[in-house]
Amino acid sequence: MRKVKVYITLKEGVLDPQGKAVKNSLNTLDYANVNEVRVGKYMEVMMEDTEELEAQVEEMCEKLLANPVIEDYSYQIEEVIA
Amino acid sequence: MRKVKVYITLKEGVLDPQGKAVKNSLNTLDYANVNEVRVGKYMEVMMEDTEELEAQVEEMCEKLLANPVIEDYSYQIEEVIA
Amino acid sequence: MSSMLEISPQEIEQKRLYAEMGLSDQEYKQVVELLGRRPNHTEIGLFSVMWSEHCSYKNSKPLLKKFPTEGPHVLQGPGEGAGVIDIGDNQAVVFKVESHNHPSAVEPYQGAATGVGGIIRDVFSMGARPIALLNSLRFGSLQHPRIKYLFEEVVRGIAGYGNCVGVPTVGGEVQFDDSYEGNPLVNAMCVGLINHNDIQKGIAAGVGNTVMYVGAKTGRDGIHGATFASEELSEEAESKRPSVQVGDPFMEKLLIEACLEVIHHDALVGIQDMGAAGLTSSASEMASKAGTGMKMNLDHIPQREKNMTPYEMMLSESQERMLLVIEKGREQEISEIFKKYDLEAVAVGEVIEERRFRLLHLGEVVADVPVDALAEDAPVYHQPSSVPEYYKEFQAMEDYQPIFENYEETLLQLLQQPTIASKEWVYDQYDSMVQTNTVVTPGSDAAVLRVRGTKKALAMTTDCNSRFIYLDPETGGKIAVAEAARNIVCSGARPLGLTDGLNFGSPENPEIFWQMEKSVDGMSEACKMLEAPVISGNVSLYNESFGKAIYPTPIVGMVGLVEDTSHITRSDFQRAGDLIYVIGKAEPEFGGSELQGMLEGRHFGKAPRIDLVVEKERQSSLLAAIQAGLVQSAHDISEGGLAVALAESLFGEEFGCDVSLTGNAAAELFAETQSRFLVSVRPEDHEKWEQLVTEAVFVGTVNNDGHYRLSMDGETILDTPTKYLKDAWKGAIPCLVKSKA
Amino acid sequence: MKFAVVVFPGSNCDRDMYHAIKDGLKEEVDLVWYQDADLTEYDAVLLPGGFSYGDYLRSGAIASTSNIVQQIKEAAADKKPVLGVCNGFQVLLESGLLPGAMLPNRDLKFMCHHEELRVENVETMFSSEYQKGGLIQLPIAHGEGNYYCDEAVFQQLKDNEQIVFTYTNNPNGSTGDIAGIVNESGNVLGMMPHPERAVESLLGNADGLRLFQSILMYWRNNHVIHA
Ligand SMILES: Nc1ncnc2c1ncn2[C@@H]1O[C@H](COP(=O)(O)OP(=O)(O)O)[C@@H](O)[C@H]1O
Ligand SMILES: [Mg+2]
Repeated sequence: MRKVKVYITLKEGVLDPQGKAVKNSLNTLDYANVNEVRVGKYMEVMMEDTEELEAQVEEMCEKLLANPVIEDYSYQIEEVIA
Repeated sequence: MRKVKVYITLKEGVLDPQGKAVKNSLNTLDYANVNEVRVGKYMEVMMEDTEELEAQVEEMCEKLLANPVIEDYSYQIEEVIA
Repeated sequence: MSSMLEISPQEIEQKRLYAEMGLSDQEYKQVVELLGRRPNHTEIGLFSVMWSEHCSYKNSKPLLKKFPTEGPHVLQGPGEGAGVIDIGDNQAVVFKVESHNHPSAVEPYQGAATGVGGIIRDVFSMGARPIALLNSLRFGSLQHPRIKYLFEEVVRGIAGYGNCVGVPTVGGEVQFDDSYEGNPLVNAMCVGLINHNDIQKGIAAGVGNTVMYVGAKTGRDGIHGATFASEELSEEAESKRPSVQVGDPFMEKLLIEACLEVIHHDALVGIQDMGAAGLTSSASEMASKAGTGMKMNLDHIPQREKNMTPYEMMLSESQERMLLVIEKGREQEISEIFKKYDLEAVAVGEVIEERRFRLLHLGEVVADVPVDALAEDAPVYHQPSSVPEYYKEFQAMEDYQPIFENYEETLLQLLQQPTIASKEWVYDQYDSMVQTNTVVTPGSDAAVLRVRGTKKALAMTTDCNSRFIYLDPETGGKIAVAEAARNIVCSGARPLGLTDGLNFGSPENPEIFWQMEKSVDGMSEACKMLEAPVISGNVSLYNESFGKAIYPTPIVGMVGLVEDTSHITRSDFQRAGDLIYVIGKAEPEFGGSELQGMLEGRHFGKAPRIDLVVEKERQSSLLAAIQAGLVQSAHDISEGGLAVALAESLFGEEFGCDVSLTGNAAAELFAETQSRFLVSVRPEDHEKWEQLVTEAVFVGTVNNDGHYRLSMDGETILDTPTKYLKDAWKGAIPCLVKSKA
Repeated sequence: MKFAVVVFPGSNCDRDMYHAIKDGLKEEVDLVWYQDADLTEYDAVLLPGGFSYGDYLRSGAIASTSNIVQQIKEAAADKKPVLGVCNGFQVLLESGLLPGAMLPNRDLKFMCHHEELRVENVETMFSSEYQKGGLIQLPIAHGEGNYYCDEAVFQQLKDNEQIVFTYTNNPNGSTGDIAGIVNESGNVLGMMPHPERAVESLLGNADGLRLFQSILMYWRNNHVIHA
């Protein structure tokens, strides 16, 4: 079994209304030193190991998990000790 | 300047309808080896360094970034070389 | 993981573990007597939830009996998932209100969302298609950051769930008062439409028939939620908090469509949603109602988490689950229907003749109790009541008279009181139009939905002025029902019936119980007079935090029938040149008024009087005039008095008006005297109108010049651009929400 | 003319679309469940609003991976009118039938009310019954209707006159005030506002009906006359 950690972030240049709202809230909460916030997704996918796991994860991200028009993705594959 | 990476996940036992829908969709897409998906948030916070940065980040997570009733959080602080 | 099974019956008794679950010593003894032995851990769990106030109404039953629940058109009164009222043409309307106060105080988004989900299930489990949602919300002052957060998240939660399932949220009310600071109220109402022959019952009839489970898997969510909902909110309750229930509106949408398909299948015997106390209440109630028993094998319950104990499974309040009883041998046919929607229907038990509730787990009987003991034999308490000191004081006071200087300033401030201010910030977040039946969207007195394929329409509203009920529960109770009916009538409808959401503090406090008693008395009397029977309802008690109770808040959700869509009437003025009339004379009554709250920072004195005979007469004659086509707009005069009602009627098209009044200026403008209406009429209809509504007094005209102009005894005291007032009224809530206190 | 309304799990404006065609336009229409659909027998394909798959992950994303999308692509390639409204628009974007993507509304809130739109292009099979530059009212109801595309795509949309509707008072932050766009061949329209909610005066607005009438006119001109 593997745990795949997938990180999805908005592409640079794409406006992030959520990030902006979070940043403003932090600033009003008196965290004046916060300059920018970007909000993305973090997924944990538990999957049985296969030979071409990495290729499969890549494909899953392309096909479904991220939208390439606005998002970038990266991932880490971890071993799970049962 | 620091880049703080914040990972927000649903607490164990809390229903994750989104994760379930993504998992089902991946299974229908013929990724039969996907057993579970949990969807959380990933944030990148750019902030000026302070003496008690870690304490501040901790506080920000508790107060705003995560909802402690249903979510857990973790974070990493990275140096940003301008 | 809790190895609850290990706890022995002896331990439960000796360590009084039942007390932690909310049962008293006396109740525990009663359970032992009913069983003829000591209950095991699972069994005591079953009793603790079924005998909680939330499920058994043990403190409120004697009061609920007072409500009139019958009428020629009532097809189903209180007792099932929701009440049903005939609307002709073989169709009926189904509705009910439900509270989700405690969950919303802890996790406002999910608390409100799952409240909406729960009430929708009550309605479609009757076989009805949910066609509309309403809500009634109470919060503390928006000055506090925590309250702002609760308010924003509750609204977002209601929107998140309702919008996704595709049931329009068409109305509601929000009020703000300090008494709700630690204990917000979130009540949701759902209205459904059904054909008579589709009405379902939650019964487990037919020995040998199969019990099927469908929907979301069971997790450890909200275990003991029903008990939790029957306790005061305290620090301790916070830490006892069960794992929060999260709603899945997508699952609910699939369940709606699948269940509405299944009700047309002749193999279906009974269907009920798993609401408070989940599997325990749905299963035991279905059997108890049918006069049967039920056997369930918990190994077959779809489980989301590992190693769940029978106790946990039976007490879980995981959302979006339904229980069905179907004819034996036809499981496959039912499963097929659910399968289309990616839902799995699982056989989990069987209807048995012996009237017992028997649970098996891993080959062992883990609970075996008489089914009626759970659902029927809960104790009933007649709590003592006593007249509160504050009430005596209030009644003894001189009538309060407000002192203020500037009329314009006072009106402007009133329009910005959060309770009066525009709720657009709220309802803009709700999809109010999906299903394309909404004729009158939020913003008028009541929402109106046409009934597709007929000339008919349904009007609906939620109302409760809790300040009046606090001052004088009996009068306030009458007012709550009358005000709801006024809103219905103003829309061109005749009241059909109502659902009530009784939100109070602890019934064990005699003064609170007195509030409950008196408001139910007042409501019942108004229901009788206005011919609006109570067909369903909900009770939420122990709404207290840190020893302080909320204002008594028995919410009224009312539905009315519009006979012809051409009768549909709005509260906005429609045309320049129309004549403005007021029905009902203002009295200098300011106890509990918005003006009093604004000037004094609290409410005291006497509530305004109400004469139900007068109320009924005025409603009837106004409705007759509307049906005769003589009314352009109708608005009830409520919070803020005539001055506010007039402003609200101008806002839609930013009309102007010229109005002249005589008498006591403060009362004429701002008193909240009951049974009053603001109506506009075409000039050419004025004779017929005046003949029909003899009490109506002409006060002025609608014009196009965009100025709110009003004179008192010939002297102009208000001359203000409508737009200026409207901007203040519209901007108040967004401004409060945005400002970071 | 025969319309198909494709129903995904979680669609919730499917019946509204159905009634708009049947009772408003008075043409033939079927609700087609996404799994057992055969779109070849229809003259036009309508993707309704709602929350397919609960809008989980990204709105329209999961629906866009279902098999029926292949059939929708074929219908589009056959030059049949394909209309996606709200969630239907999101499905069209996610499946690549239209360029761009949706972001959460600028104010991060779901919003539901009438908005004023300008009809930018009346030379399409969806808008011929409107007047160029004409102002119409249509309801919106969405939380993620903030249309995004990059500079290059935006330029292309303008150059090819693919922008059909714009907001006069941009409610959600959409690039170029875009409310609705067509593909390059002009037979696939995606729009956030709901024309199917505006087809009868009882509900206060009939401006949407002309959109459906445009489709019908186009079809009659191309089929009935030659038949
Ligand atoms: N929570 C809410 N949800 C939806 N609509 C609301 C809500 N609160 C208020 N509204 C709408 O705003 C309008 C004014 O509400 P309110 O002042 O309570 O009216 P009234 O006093 O006539 O009952 C009504 O149309 C009502 O349905
Ligand atoms: Mg009203």
